[in-house]
Amino acid sequence: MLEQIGVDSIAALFAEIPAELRVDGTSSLEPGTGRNPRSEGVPPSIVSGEAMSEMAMLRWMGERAEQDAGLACFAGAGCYDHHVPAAVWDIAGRGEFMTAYTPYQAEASQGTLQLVFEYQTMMCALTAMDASNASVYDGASGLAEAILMAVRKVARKSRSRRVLVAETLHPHYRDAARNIVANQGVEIETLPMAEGRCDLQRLPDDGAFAAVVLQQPNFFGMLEDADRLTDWAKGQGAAVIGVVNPLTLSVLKPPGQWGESGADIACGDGQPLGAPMSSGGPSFGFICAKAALTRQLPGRIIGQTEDASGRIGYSLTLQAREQHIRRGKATSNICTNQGLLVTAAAVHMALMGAKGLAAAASASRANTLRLVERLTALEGVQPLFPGPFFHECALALPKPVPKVLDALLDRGILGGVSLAKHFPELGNALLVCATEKRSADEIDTYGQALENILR
Amino acid sequence: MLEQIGVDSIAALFAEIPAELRVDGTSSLEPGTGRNPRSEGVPPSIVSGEAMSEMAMLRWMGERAEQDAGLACFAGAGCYDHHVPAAVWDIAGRGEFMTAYTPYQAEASQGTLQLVFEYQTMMCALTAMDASNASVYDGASGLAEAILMAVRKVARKSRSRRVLVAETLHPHYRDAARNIVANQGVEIETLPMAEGRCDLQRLPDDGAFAAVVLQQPNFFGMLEDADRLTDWAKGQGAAVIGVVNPLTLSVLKPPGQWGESGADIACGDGQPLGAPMSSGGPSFGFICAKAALTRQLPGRIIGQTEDASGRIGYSLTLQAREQHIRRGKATSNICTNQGLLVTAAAVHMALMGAKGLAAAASASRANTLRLVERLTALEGVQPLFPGPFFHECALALPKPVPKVLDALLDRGILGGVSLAKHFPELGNALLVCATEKRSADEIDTYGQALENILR
Amino acid sequence: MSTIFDLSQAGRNAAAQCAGPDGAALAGLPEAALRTRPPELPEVSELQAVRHYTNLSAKNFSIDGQFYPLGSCTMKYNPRGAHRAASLPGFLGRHPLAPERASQGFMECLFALQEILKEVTGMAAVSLTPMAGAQGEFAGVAMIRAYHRARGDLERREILTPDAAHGTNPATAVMCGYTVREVAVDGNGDVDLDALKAAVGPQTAGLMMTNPSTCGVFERQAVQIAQVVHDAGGLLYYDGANLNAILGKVRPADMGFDVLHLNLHKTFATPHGGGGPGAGPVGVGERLLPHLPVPLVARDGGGYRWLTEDDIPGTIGRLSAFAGNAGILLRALAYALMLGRAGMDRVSDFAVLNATYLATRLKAAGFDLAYPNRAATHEFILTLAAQAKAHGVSAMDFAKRLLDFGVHAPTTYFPLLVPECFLIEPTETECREELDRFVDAMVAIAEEAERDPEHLRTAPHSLPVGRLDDVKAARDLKLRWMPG
Amino acid sequence: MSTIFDLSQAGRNAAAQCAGPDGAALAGLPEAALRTRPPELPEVSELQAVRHYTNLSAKNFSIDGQFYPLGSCTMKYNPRGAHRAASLPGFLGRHPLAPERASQGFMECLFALQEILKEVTGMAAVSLTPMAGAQGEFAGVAMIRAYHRARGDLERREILTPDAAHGTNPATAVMCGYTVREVAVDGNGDVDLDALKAAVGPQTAGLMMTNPSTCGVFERQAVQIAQVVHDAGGLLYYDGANLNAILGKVRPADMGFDVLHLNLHKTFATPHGGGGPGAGPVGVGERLLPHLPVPLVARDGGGYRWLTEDDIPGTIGRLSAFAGNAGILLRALAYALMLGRAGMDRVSDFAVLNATYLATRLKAAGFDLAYPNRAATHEFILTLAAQAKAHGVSAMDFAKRLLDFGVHAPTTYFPLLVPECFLIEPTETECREELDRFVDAMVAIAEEAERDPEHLRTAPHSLPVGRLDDVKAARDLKLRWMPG
Ligand SMILES: Cc1ncc(COP(=O)(O)O)c(C=O)c1O
Ligand SMILES: Cc1ncc(COP(=O)(O)O)c(C=O)c1O
Repeated sequence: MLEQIGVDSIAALFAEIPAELRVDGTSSLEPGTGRNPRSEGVPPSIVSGEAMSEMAMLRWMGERAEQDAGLACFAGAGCYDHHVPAAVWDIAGRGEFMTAYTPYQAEASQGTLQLVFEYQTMMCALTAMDASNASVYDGASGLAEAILMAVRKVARKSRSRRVLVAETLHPHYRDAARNIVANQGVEIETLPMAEGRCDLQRLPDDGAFAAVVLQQPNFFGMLEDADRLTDWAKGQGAAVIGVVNPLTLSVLKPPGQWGESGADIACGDGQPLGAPMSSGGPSFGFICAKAALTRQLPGRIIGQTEDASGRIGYSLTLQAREQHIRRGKATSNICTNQGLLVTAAAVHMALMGAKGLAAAASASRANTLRLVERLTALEGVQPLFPGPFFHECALALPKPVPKVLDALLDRGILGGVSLAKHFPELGNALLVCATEKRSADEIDTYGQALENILR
Repeated sequence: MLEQIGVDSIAALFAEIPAELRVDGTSSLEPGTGRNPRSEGVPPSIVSGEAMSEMAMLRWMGERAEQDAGLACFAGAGCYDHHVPAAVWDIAGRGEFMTAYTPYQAEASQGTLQLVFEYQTMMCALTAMDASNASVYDGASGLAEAILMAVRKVARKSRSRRVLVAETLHPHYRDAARNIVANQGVEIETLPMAEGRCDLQRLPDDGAFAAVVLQQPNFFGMLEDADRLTDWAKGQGAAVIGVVNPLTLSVLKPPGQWGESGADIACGDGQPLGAPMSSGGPSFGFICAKAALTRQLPGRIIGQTEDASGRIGYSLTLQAREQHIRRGKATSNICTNQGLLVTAAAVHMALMGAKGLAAAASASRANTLRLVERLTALEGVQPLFPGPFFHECALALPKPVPKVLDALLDRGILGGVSLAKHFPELGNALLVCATEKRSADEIDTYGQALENILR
Repeated sequence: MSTIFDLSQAGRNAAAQCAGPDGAALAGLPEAALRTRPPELPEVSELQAVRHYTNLSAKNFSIDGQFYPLGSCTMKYNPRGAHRAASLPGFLGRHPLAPERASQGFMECLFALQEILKEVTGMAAVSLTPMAGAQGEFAGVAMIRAYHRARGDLERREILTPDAAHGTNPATAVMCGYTVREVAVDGNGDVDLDALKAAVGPQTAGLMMTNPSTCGVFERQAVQIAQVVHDAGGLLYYDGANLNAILGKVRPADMGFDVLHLNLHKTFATPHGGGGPGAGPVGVGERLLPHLPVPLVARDGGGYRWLTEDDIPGTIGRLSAFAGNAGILLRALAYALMLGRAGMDRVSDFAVLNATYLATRLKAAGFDLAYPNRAATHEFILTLAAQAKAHGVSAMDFAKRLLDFGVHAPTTYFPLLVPECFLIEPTETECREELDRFVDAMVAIAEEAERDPEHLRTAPHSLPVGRLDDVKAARDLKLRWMPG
Repeated sequence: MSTIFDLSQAGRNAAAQCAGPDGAALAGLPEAALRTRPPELPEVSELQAVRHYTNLSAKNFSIDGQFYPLGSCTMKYNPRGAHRAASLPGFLGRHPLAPERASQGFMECLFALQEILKEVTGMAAVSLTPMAGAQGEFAGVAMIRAYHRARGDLERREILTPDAAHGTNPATAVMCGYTVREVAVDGNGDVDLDALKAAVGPQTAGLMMTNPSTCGVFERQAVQIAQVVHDAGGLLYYDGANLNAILGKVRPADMGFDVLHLNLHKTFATPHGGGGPGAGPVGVGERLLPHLPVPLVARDGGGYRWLTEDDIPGTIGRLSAFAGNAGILLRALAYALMLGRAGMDRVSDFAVLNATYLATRLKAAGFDLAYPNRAATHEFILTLAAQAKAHGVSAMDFAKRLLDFGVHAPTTYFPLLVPECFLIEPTETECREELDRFVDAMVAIAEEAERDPEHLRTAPHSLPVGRLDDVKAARDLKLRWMPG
């Protein structure tokens, strides 16, 4: 090949790089000092920089994976240990899906395109919305995109850049959304809570908000009065953004039907639809909207069309919203999204059907009820709020939560999520969740363990 | 559907089954007695006969799988813990390979057919033989088929039904082969061993055998003098059957080149080529033969051919050897074979190449050398035989082996295979193997553990 | 398409798979034991291997892609969950010779499967070790042989089979050292009882039979047949390949069978893998208990242990290096657990419903059933003799043309006694829409046979290759790739 | 092909996936919170779902099946081993909020990756949390903003980009509240330094730039550009999408960049998944250390701990619910481990060798390079303007026709400043034979363009659909399936 090119070494191919910038390989990046740039805190095998065979790499990483494994998971808080049918990743992992690129060449990408079209349809069915995009990064960053949509469009009249966010929203969602939208001068304000739900007594009525953000079930697993909140918000001229768990929508009222006219945007994290927990990522964020907001959606959208002989096909559409066409005027800078997780989600929903999703959601609630019953039978353990909760529940413990969690770890139990950092005012508060995967034995073991720890 | 058929219940479809034979479902198989036929020794979840969801089934089986897991494996004896590249089963597990049937409809099965054709080529390259079939069940039953081939063809002149089998052959192979061929009046006799190898001093010379069976490396991991044994056997008019480990053929002399004119048949188990240990199955048996024996091969064989427009294609060939055509006159009764494992093996060989296989074989030998060195440094532990061994080694221990193995289990080590049952005359003998997957740490841990146990 | 050898370039490799010590590890081995030149395996990158085999796979029909109404072969959907279960690292990583103490989880699974299979067949005991149906047959017939021998009854040299029997039946009998005598099947697919009576005698070791038979009908005289053979001192072998037709409806033991095999890869769940693997457990009645092949799992106190030659001295012994196709057995157990008892009964319900529906619709569409007076079971036979006569198109032509419709062809020319036959088994996992599509394709092809028979005779037209020349394959034998 | 909704039949389901308690679990919930009708999801059997999506998948091009010379997108082979590593049950099963004590294995992996990325870029610190390149850009520009703000420098409202920049660069700047000013690129693909000097000023927050640039050439004035921008008080952003071209050859830090993102899904290993996911870690020099997005992993005594807002008070904060696309980060680490340092250097060797070879051969075959005086990097640009003029065929027509040859089209019409352009990146994992096949296909199409341009204009001809009507898609919006 070098001969055809007409050079005599690979090094010659890099001749245009100014000599003073050249380094001689990643292996000698701190020339002169003799110091290995990867030293402190890194295992020797990595410091050395020797290539590992696939086998050696899998052993090394396998040891680390093993180190953290084997806990019975009672943590939720936005990431759930649901069963994923074996077929889901057998299909999503097929090279044709996994190693394809973004379907810019539609004719060579009908597999992905039709699948995402079907996914969009399913998400619209779950949320009772008119349009869905093909995913954003995750639920939290997706909320930022939803807020920007609302600010751009719905609030054109009011010109308000203020957004009211329920205090009962996942605090990480609030943080991420704020961190993103603040750069565009959007201000996030808080709708206060009472007893773990939005405080209906303290709803502002000055009509100054571009959008109101509700989560259902909320961060504490509680069910908000979504109808009333929606009607109130719309009465104020604000757009309503519902942050929802798509699995629970198999049994809960969809945002599109909240109140008189429904929320304007539904968004959330798709993790409960076929994605393993995987330390929180990759999963995917979804955004669905009422028709009026379709053109405000960020990211890719698939539409149905035809070829010259009338055969139905699918292609990326409304690309004029996107960065590769509209550059600085795009609805978002998103490019790479979370396509493969959407693939898994579509297969997951097709396999589970409405019936399977409802069964998983109901079983998760049943298990959480059983867990709460078991734990609150212990002295000093109580539900923090009167309810109703869906499949997560905040509990008050008689001891500091981090210590309890630590002691539970010793017994192989991930006992939930401490609320100490984000809600110190709630005292020794622990958020628990038992999905359909938790067995009666595991729930019992948890009860027993906690009993011993609190004793 | 019932309406179209013209009956009013599914039960009506079974009307031709005589009433007195009918049972009413597997659920009431012991009518009258009220006894549940699955009671003793079966877990309650199985006794109940309730359908499990996929999730519940995976939990149940997962608990059982977990129960036996996590040992560092130093056992070989015909089944080896080699690394399988991740791509192997990602490909072999594709629905197109995994859920296809036997390629009887060639035009709709070119994927499987070409792959097996490539596999046959690779096996011929490894063994230095002219033809390979598309697999038999496993190495042991394959040996029986090889013996029958030899008896049918090679020994036509001598009409002998006596077969001489090296004492150093895997005893399970000898047993299985005998159990199978004895029904056709074939007699298995033993070529005795000395110091763990065929005793060259005690080779019979009465020319009465239809075939001689050698294993290389043999059951004890030792290298036989295959050249000399082959020449001697052929001098006696016997066919030579080499039982070989295909991985070691990456570095060892192939049976087709043993002695002056090579063995006549090479067979063995394909497990080291991409199959996980999986309790010994499924793996696959391979049989390769010199051209003169091609038509004696049992099972399926793929050949290259063409369609009407000259395009190359592949199809099952020489089917007149097979049971579905020749019925009672077939070369074997085999029908279903071990196709998927052959798929994995072909991908495995393509990925590893000669270089990768040789690396795995050499690393296994290096690790076994290291292990033997470590263990024989302990007092009373010695190699049982002077060598040369390849990647397994028989050791003499100063204590009864089963007890030692038991104590090793307590330390998470599967320490090898006891030879007590099949070779009681060898005393406290243990067969060990350390594949390329065993780390230096694991080998050291084994040494340490054995030191403590023997102390 | 290129072969992997065409892609090969000297010196190329998948580096991440080639780590290991250099030749030093081989020092000390006798020169004569070593290879002089490395084997000529392909030299390709990991990408090349993955791409080559991915693209090859696309040239296959498979259940995941197509309807596959292959009679006798039971090409149904096998739940991915069963595959997942058998692929659990704890199962895949178990060494076959691990001590019992470190094998209790695995052995509990095998024991549970033994019990479930006993229950569905009504047999007294089950050994899981045979690695496919044919090896199950071998084990069964070898047990019959061992039984007669143990009784000193050495003159029984013959095994009977219906002439419609699957090829493995006679082949097995021969492998077990028997001669085969075939018994005719009558015009309704039942065994000719008079012919059977004439055939039995003191030379009869036993009879092998499938029920529903390979004619796709239920052998109604099963009990009488058993009587005749038993009276002659022979034993009855049940070929369980078609058990999915009668699960929960009738048990082979109740029909008088002494021994049977099950094709777990048909009735239970195992994808066929392009030819295998399968598993063919054998079940026996009391008489053959002493001869079961080893190993088996027994319950022992609080745990499980292996039964070997020491426990069953009359055993026909082991038939494989270890304990059979363990991974397939685990799939079957997973499948049984997901079905539960009630689900097991539904297997035969739906298998027979689907076949009967298809037979009804095809008949209504003008096709000839081979046994029009009989009820379909899980499968049924169509004869295309009329089409062959009228238009000069064979069942093979029909079969090849079906491939163009994206449907795998049914089993053709088996059983041989029905001319131009299609043995059709839709299985219980296909839905009605798929069956209707098949009828539509058959009707379209039948019309085409009138209009343009040559188009059938040269089919398929839309697959990677056209009709392949089998004669050439056998005449100009090319069994491996050669350079140039 | 039918949609999954067309296959749906009321009441059908995959029974093994539908276990669970009945409605009782929902008792006690307020009526108003519940759904009145179940969502209209497909009702299909497990077989139907598996078959449908298997067959759909066959309608995709993919790296596992085809060569994909997509400039800027780096469609290379990603070793299956990396996927396997990230799919280890211990990683997949880890809850993101598991306490540090139960997360040391995972955190060690992240820490190791941080260190490796620091080394290859020369930056002072790396935060792994951004979930794709564009989010990395966002994080980077948000840090630039935070930097200026922290210094009370509030008047910097503008971000500069070359006019050839990727669309995400200007879009990101706007998302961060900046206006964008584009700077021209000269005829050799370098930034016009005079134009840059004219553009910078007290309003300049920073400049975003890729190197090798999107023109497929190495920006030789990188150091001068840095000088100009720094002198004006702005910071330098390096868009690392093309890092695979210079791994081990030059480090962004040495070119003067203050902040960068890496597309792990390009330079490191992640299959593109039909659109994602990816990961876009950011690296910073000393100046931006106080603003890194959280969480990060730090070494602490014998273990690892998370750095959060408490540790980095000036942080731009978290950008996702948890810690980014952990699974993608693990793939990148696995890839880096398998390559080792020397392998990492070979990535750029082979990426550039392959591109240069392809450019050389295409040029020899008569195609026009957009920058004929420049060396190719890991990618290069072809302009088909001559062909367009002579035969009325566009780059799009060429692209669609390539699909018929089983080759994915290169990136077309980007960068926009080159007319009728193909941005071609063969990547380091393709072999020479594949490159040669691409040249053959291009030559064949060029000949066809002369002979039968209409055949190009109506391409593709051999795919599941012909050229699709994008205008109709946008005009008659159908964004979801509707019955009937
Ligand atoms: C009726 C019958 N018996 C026996 C067999 C043999 O079973 P196997 O292929 O598992 O060896 C088959 C397989 O097709 C069969 O259909
Ligand atoms: C030059 C360049 N910059 C930025 C990006 C955006 O990266 P991502 O798609 O990961 O968001 C891309 C992706 O194509 C790119 O090519």
